[in-house]
Amino acid sequence: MTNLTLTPGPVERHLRARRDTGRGLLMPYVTGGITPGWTDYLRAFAAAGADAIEVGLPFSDPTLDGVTIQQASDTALARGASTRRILADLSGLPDLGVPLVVSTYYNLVLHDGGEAFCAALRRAGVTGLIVPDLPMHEADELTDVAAAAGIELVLLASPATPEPRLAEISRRSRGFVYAVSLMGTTGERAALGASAAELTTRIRRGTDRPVLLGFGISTPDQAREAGRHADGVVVGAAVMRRVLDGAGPDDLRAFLATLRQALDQE
Amino acid sequence: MTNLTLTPGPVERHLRARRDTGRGLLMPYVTGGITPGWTDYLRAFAAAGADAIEVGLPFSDPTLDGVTIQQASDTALARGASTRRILADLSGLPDLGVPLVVSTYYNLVLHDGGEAFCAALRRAGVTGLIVPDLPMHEADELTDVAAAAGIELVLLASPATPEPRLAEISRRSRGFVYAVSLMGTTGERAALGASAAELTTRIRRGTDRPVLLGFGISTPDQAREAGRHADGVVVGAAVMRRVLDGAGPDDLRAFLATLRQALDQE
Amino acid sequence: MRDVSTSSRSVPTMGEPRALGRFGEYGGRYAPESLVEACREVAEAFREAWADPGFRGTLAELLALHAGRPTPLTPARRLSGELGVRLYLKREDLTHTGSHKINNVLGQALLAVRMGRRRLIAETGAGQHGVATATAAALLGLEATVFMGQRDIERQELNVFRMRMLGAEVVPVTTGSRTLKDATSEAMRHWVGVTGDTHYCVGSVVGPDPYPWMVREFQRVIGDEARAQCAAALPTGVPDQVVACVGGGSNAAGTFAGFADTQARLVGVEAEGGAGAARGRLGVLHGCRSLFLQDDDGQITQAHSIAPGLDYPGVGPEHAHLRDLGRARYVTVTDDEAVGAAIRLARTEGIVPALESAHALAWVIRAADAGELPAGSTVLMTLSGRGDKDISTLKELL
Amino acid sequence: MRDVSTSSRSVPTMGEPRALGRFGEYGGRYAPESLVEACREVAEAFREAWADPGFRGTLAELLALHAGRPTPLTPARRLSGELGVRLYLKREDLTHTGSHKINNVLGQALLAVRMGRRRLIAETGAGQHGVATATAAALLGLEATVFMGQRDIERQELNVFRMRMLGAEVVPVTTGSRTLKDATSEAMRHWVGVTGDTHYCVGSVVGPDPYPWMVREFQRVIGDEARAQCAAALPTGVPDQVVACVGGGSNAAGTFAGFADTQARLVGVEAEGGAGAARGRLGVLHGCRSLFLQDDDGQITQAHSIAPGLDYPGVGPEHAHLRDLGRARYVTVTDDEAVGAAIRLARTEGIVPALESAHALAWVIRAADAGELPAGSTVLMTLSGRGDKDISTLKELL
Ligand SMILES: Cc1ncc(COP(=O)(O)O)c(C=O)c1O
Ligand SMILES: Cc1ncc(COP(=O)(O)O)c(C=O)c1O
Repeated sequence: MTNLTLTPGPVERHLRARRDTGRGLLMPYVTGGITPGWTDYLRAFAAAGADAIEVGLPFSDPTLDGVTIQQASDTALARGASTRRILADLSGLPDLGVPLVVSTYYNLVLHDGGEAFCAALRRAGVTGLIVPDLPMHEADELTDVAAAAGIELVLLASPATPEPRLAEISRRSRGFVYAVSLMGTTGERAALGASAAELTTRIRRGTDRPVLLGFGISTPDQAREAGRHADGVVVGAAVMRRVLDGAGPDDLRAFLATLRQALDQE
Repeated sequence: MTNLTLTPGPVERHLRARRDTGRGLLMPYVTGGITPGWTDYLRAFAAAGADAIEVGLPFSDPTLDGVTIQQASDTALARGASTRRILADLSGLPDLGVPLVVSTYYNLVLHDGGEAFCAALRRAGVTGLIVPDLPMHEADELTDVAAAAGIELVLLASPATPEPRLAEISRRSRGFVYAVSLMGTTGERAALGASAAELTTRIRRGTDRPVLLGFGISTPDQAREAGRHADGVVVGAAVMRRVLDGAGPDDLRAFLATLRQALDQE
Repeated sequence: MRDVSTSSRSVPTMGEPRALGRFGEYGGRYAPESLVEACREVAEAFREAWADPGFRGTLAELLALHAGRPTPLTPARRLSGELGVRLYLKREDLTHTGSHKINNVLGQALLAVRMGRRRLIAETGAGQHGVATATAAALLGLEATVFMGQRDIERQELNVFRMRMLGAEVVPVTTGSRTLKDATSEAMRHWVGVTGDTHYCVGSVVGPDPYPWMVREFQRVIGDEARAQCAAALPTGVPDQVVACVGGGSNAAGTFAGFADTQARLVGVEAEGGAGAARGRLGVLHGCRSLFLQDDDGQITQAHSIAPGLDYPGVGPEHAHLRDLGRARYVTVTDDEAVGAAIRLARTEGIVPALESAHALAWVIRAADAGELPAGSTVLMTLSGRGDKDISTLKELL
Repeated sequence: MRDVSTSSRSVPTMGEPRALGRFGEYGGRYAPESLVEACREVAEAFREAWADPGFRGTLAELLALHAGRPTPLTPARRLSGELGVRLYLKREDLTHTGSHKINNVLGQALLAVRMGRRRLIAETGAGQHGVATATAAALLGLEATVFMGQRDIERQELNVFRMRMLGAEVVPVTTGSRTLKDATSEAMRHWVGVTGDTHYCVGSVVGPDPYPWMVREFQRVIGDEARAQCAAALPTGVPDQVVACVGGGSNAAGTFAGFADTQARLVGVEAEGGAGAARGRLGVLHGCRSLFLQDDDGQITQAHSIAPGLDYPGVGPEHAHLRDLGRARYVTVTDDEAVGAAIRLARTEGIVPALESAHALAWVIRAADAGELPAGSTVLMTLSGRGDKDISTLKELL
């Protein structure tokens, strides 16, 4: 059974601390191995004021991702990306001052086995883990295994999640609660859905753990609006579309700076 | 009911008379309306020593004909041939000194009605009729109607015809008995089948009416051999192939002369 | 609406034909002398077999275990609602190989075995009868040769390959209109040469005696089953209308046979361009006296239908007789109406019918819309086959 | 030959899954959080419906009247003679739309109506599940959208048009291998956005709980019917071997369910290039924990099979469990063996099987030839579908 009395881990402590200064949190995403020098994106993210960085381990069948991240995954895999190589790349990085959170599909975790997988993450300096196809009721074992390895397993909450379950997710999630802003896949959207505010409010009723809104947040305006409800945002497809279009670390740094600014204005 | 006590009609009398001189009988066939001056073929036939002439009324669905006569029928129909026109053409002919026998499928007879059809034949100088898809057991009515109009309805006998029926056909046939030399459609063949001799012998057991062998007889040699068993031959496809290939009346006259000669040698 | 004088007349219809295979003035055995004996043998063998419970039992078993009989009677609920009638479909599309043709073919193939034949020949239009023949031949270890018009070969590619896959030889017929009529002529021509070891498996209620009678008897299973199913499913026991499409007329004959002695009105639906019963005149073709489309000179004209199985200029002799008696009536629908009906059935009932069968439905729809079928009347329609074979035709159209 | 230790073991297999939809260590509900509630609703609705005689009655009626159940058990007499075994075929090819997929789809469509959904979505490989879904949707007045890999769209043209004719929207999937796996991913992605009014009609015993269980229960009718038919037809009552092809594994699961508590040996036959059960390793895909083909990095590899319905790199979780238990075994056959078996069945029994089903037969032939099936042993094989859809594939090959 998951030990519910654990004290917060480093990711949560870091995010809480930043939030408590009144800062809107920003967690940009990059698909690991997407370009030869892909870790430069991480440096750029940190420099642009990211509060945490999400690194995707590409999977052959990203069933919860829209076209942009599907394409990014395919590109990275075609370049030979794998869990092992991506973690090796991360190991070579200096401390960026913000927590690294890996996200991937459960098959890649199972492939190595939860213990080995989490140990490898930890060795690479990763402290958080997001597994979008491992919902709360299947996550107990990995939560414990991860915790034992020093990894915080983040759970996702969705607008469709009904009441008692939502509180349970908020309680059992580690690091932060990943609030899925809308009923859909990842990918840029024209506007933030009403469901985002609603869901955040509902989550907040049960926890004071940081809540980051993700899925579809693509523009400074959307980030600003999301920041009004949640503690911060995850920005994935909007980053990856630029990367796929050839944008380099500096371009991304500039883009993230606009998001940072939007969050800070709030 | 067919009046079985009728005395022979002109076709039969003519053929009997010729046969009784020891002559092998020759009945060439032409598809009516096959060329603009198609009746010239009839003159050529007579001149070449035909003992009777068969004129086919082309039908859209010649189910008992092989490719040559199918093609001849199609050609004639495409030229606008019809019962009416063909008979009109025949009406214009002088007496050729040999009986004219029309052959066609039963649908064309039914179309005008047996009585009108036979009357029209008679008016055109025709005295015999062959309807290959009107077998003996369906032929009573037409036999009588034809007889009343002065037309002899020839019945066909086949190698497959069993015994009591064969005698019946021989008895009921008028003009002559048409012995189908083989189990097949009309069309040229490499050799005369054994069934030809056998069938002729069987027919002869029951009648002294003239017996002509038809279907597949294409060469002088075959005619000569057929003449050994039967009273004569019908030659259709071998004539029509030449006509379709462009042979004129003189060419056909020459061809028929070879058959005449072969029959006479016997 | 109901024509009492017709429907209440009690005629002993759809029994055995009279002598010489006559249905009224139609039928007969107008075969070339070379085929007369072969026809007689088939007639004799059929008569014996049909009286033999052993033969019937074997056939019934094949129909059940191999062909999937009985077929259901499906209430077409959504379409019925739209039309304001109660429409029931006799589902011959669910038989093995996808049409009613298999009923007849299994019967004839079994008869061929009984007669010591080692080979079947057949003509085919839509290819359904050819596929059924190839199937029965494979099942019973016979050889099969199927004659098919070149034009039909082109529009029914799927079935051509199915036949070949089943081991049958498919012979393209390039004469005449290159459709069913010519394929039939060619099969007859071929049969003359091989009667000794080959059975000609005619595909509809046409041809020389005993075919029209025999094929109707082999298809009677449709009507017999439907009669019993209607008795169980319909409040009235017997439907008001019994409807089937008519090419040669075998699915209609088999269906009608189950209802000939009832008050049900019988409706045969022909293709506008192949309306032998509705618009043919007396003639003889392919061995029988019946109604055929002809020109002023007595030449058989070419039929034209989007449904290859209805693309035949004549109709079986018993239908001609039923028409004369007034026991059945024969109506026509256009290609467009048939295609529309096919789509409508697909969208309302999830059934893509053969274009042949869609003709029957098109009439039901038209008659219901026109008020010719009183609201609430019950209609039994034989869905003679499934539409898979027509998909490429439809695809080009839609 | 008989492995007594395995076959006599009495395990309570193929009942309800354990908590969280587990079959042994497999199964579960590994759905994104956005779909968890939708899955729960389906599970709850299914559990209630399945316990409701009204629902069961309506479904049974649809299966009988619309889909043509029961399907026959056909003794394959000529092929049995050649092989020296007694082979019986459970004829799912005779169902409406031509494969066992309709059994499941009618169940789920009825459930969707019960849940107040107005629309069905589905993934399809061979197109059979798509056609079945489009059919059920038309029949029950629902909308339907079918996701299909671009590669499958190309090789199953006929089915694509059938779906459209039935009123369904067909969405081409151009990602990944452009086959079933990718179509499934795309359907799941789409479902996330429309759970409120749309039921995801999964086509095999895969996906998150309750699908593997529910689909097996809807397919159980195959095994239940076959069990009763074997009891009546076989001297031994129960066949020695029960064989079915395995893509996701629904026809096999439905068949096996009828025989799980007997001495019959259960054999699942996979495509050589899609052998999830025979050669997969533990993983999670499309919502469930099971066996999947993967590379050394844990990426799912692309399956390759001439049979689009077997072109899936995984297998349903219950099969993984049956394999672990030793209750069923899983074997593979090559494309060539399957094609050969299809032709052989066509030529000996007059049945052109779906290439998927031909895999099951290919194993029977191989095992009989190799003496693995003792002479005279009885084999029940589920013929999951008819081969019409594969004709163009075969045509290119032959
Ligand atoms: C499905 C279907 N229905 C009907 C017909 C027409 O035949 P019949 O009028 O003999 O029933 C055919 C002929 O091929 C057919 O395939
Ligand atoms: C005819 C047929 N058989 C088998 C399958 C494989 O599915 P399953 O393994 O779920 O029975 C399919 C899938 O499309 C199919 O169409």
